[in-house]
Amino acid sequence: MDSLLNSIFSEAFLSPIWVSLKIAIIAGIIVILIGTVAARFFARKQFRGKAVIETLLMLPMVLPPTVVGFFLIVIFGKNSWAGQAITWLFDRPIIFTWWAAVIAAIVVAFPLMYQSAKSGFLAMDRDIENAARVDGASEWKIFFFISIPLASKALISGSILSFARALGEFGATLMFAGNIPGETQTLPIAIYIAIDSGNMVMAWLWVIAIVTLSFLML
Amino acid sequence: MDSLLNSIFSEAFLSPIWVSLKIAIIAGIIVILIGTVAARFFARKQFRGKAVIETLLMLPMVLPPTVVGFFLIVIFGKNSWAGQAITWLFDRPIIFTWWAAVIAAIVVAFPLMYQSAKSGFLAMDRDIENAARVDGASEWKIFFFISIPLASKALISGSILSFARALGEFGATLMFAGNIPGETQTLPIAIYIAIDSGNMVMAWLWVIAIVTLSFLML
Amino acid sequence: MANLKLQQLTKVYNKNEIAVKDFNLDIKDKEFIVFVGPSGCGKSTILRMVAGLEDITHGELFIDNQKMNDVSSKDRDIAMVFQNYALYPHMTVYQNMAFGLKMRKQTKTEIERRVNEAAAILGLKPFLHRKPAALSGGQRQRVALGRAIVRDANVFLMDEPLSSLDAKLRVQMRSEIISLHSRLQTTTIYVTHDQTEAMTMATRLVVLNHGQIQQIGTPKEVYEQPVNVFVAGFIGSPAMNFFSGSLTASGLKIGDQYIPIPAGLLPQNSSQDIIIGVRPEDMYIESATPMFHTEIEAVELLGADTMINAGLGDQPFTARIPSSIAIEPGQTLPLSIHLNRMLFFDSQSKNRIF
Amino acid sequence: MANLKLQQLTKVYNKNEIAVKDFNLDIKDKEFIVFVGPSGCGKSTILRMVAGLEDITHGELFIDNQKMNDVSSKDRDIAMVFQNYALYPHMTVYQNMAFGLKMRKQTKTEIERRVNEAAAILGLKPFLHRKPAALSGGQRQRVALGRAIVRDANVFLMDEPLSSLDAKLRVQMRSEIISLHSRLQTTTIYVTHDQTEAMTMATRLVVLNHGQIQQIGTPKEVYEQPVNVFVAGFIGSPAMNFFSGSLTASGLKIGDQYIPIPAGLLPQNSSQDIIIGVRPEDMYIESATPMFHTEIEAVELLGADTMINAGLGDQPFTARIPSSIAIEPGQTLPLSIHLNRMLFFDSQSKNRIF
Repeated sequence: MDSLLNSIFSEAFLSPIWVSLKIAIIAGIIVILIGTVAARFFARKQFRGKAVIETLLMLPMVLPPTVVGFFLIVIFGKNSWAGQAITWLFDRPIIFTWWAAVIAAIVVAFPLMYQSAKSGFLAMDRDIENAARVDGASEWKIFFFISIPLASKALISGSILSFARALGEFGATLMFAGNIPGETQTLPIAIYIAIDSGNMVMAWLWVIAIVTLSFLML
Repeated sequence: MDSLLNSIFSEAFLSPIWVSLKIAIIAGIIVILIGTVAARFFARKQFRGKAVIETLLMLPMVLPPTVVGFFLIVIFGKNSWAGQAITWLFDRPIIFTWWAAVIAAIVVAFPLMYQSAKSGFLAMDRDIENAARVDGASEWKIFFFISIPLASKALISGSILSFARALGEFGATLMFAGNIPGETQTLPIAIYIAIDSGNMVMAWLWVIAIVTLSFLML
Repeated sequence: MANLKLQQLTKVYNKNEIAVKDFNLDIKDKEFIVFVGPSGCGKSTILRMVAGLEDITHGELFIDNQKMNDVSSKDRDIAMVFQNYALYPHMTVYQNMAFGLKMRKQTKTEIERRVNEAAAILGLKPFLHRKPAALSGGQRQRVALGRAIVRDANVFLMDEPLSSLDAKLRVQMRSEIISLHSRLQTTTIYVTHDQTEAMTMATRLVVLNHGQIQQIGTPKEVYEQPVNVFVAGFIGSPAMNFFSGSLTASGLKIGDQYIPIPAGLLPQNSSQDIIIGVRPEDMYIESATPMFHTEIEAVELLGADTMINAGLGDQPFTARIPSSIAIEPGQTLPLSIHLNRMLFFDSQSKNRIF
Repeated sequence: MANLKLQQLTKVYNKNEIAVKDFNLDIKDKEFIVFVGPSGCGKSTILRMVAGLEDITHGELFIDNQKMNDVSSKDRDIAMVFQNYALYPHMTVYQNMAFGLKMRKQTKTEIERRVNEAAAILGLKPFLHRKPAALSGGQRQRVALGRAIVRDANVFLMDEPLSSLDAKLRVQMRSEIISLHSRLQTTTIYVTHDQTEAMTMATRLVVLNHGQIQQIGTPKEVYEQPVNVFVAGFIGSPAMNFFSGSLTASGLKIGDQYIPIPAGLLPQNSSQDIIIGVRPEDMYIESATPMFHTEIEAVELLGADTMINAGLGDQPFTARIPSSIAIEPGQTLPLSIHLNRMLFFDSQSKNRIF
């Protein structure tokens, strides 16, 4: 019992929780903001090439996580254009950093937010927005006072789904951000490592932690 | 160039493709059949405890893959009731076998099929089924001749999504079925291993293979 | 061809929402019965209980003297036309009509014969190989009818079949359904919220409100002798005018207006306060000895007729006059009422007393 | 309060679907203009171009002599009532009505005053703090009207505002809108597919078909002097009867039926083949010297009136007679037509020639 308590308050146990929470919250906020704006934009505008851009945005939902991780490594790797720019700016490559985990979480969570928000914006009676237009509201006021409140159900369920997805991200993070305790070792990775090394107690504790976190969201 | 061709036709390259395909196809068929029947049942019937069962069925979509893998190990592990029954029946535990990979794929792919099929059945005008009822069709005939054709779009998109999910499954499979070349080493796992060991050529080839397979589905 | 007996039919949802209460009705073979009432009055629920699409909470349903409560839809030998057509969208018009016959294991030649016959009656021959999506609203309605009539069922049920058509088509389909019934003579229950449909189509109509029967009768009976204020106000367009007034020995007082009425035309043994019902067409302009004068508030030109809105003893009413008489709002008109067409209702029970 | 000028207004979708073509109309201050036509005739598209919700492909729109083509909706000072109300579902009735005033930066006291005034006019005071979902259809309609009138805008646009109400409520809201207009006098464009609404509400009505103006005129003009077969058939319910016949020196031949007509009542200089239009109310039973005898096929009781369907020279028609005359299908009736009310159309161009 003592050893269980010791485990719970140990740095080794708490560290993945903080790492996961920080990553999921920051990625979640970015995904919710960009996803909402992008979804509204794509739900209302028609233009050439729209289908191509949408397919690219949705791809991470269909591709296996290790393929997403592979492409992240290729895009942000040391030899790529983006990778070299980052190395030049920050004096170090992004791969195997905390920011790499955030990027992985954003990429896999974005499609969920986008899809949910877009279906919310599409389902709404467009004439309600038109009524606000005639009532003298600017496009931004319509977005904030009409579109967002009316799509709120879809936006909230999208937010929950994408937060949960960011929190649970494993494959791409493992490949792109690695498994650095205290920096990129998230809960899902910690669980995997614990099972792999036969530490069932820690695995149970982390599973309970992540399931609790997911439920707190609801 | 020669070495590239050698790589492509090597057993080492092709093996994960066959493993992945077999697992995804078998899991996909099971998921499509059970998912369609379950979705129709839950879309039409009301009973106590329905919400609890549905939440359980949908959980693998929200939970991180490593948590799913963890629960699979717990449920089918050597010490569990189910694990012991399987060991008794087949003379060996299921963990780290090809069937474990199929089960992992089924569990993670099922919610996608179920959700899509259910929304298809819910969206349909129930009076069309009632018209068939009045026209003298039995419940099974209504299911096959009316409900399935009318929900076909949702069923097809659910099938594609769940097949893609089964094909791309990584975390739970890695934990529950392991990484046994020729038996449980699927494409996503092979890509991870290749990157981990710095073999970018094989990684590229496998990524191209899995993306091609996904696109062939569409 | 069948008779139906609905006995104490009751439908309760969620243990305490009573949708239909103690509904009793005998329907004779070949009748065209219309259930009419405002939305939520339970008329569709009854129809769906007859069809077997809703369970019967209490009471009994007989078709041709056979109890049907526990017989499933597919074995009741009824045909139904649904509100939104409910066509099979993935089948052609031909397949839509043939489906019920196939399910009942008719031979292929018999199916062909019957579908072609129905298609000929309904003018659907050119569309047999189209899908419903490629048809207009009126054509879809015809397919729904066709799907019902090929079946040669014992009973037709129609659930607001014309409500999604526009006004012109509605009038046209109304007479097509009437002539179809006079040709096939199938016992029919027709549900509608539209009193015009009810009046024009029914051999008998059943007026419903809040899940209970208000009145059963021929259109003429219901129009001329409504049993209560609800039926009087629901049937007829524009609606009957109601005035609250009081009885005197030799006439009526409505507000500050006194109307002398011969004793024989007044209710006896009634309390003093009553509700007087007058249909818009039973008021007329009379210059010689008008009952009252009134200032016209609004005028609605309806082609052949003009509706005028005005007040009698400060209570608003609508009267119908021929469009040949030119009338402007603000004008004062001398008006009279056909006294023998006035109806009197109890102000408490709202039932008609005379 | 404003006048509008629509000049050659044209709307083309996807480069080649012409929804509206060269629409010209001057609307005077305080007019109540109704656009009427079957669905798909382009009437809503024009309204949405005036509202700024659709781009104008060609042509020009002026409000109070200012060109509006490139002015955005929010700066046009119009108020609009939408077909499905389009209320803000997350706001209370009060907030719904106040929204437009807030957007236009009115003071809080001014907003309160105006919303309360509009709520009083429309009987919405008890519901100010409810959400739209807690209101009945008629109340929602009133909120939509209220949201438009608080704005005190220059122009009201109404897009089939009554189409989702049931028949009874439609009649009631119709007169409420008319009295609202006579009180506020705001220039209004009202779009409907319902010819009854068009007839009863318009100061002038514009009949549209296939994106083109068929006729502009007062309800009386359009009813009595329709310019072509489309207008004649679209306006009036039941629809006008059309017979194809041929002219002789002293009368008409319709099928095998000859009808003698005084020369002054016949068109001159016309080709022999013509279409004759007769409204159902312009036929009557005349025992003394009937124009023709006909066997009644169907009878529709409509309360005060009865519609009879029969044939003249093998061409079907509908006539309206008072319900006081009892008629059965199968009976043979002597009928006449009010000759001075007959209309004549060219059989080729379908335009009225007399």
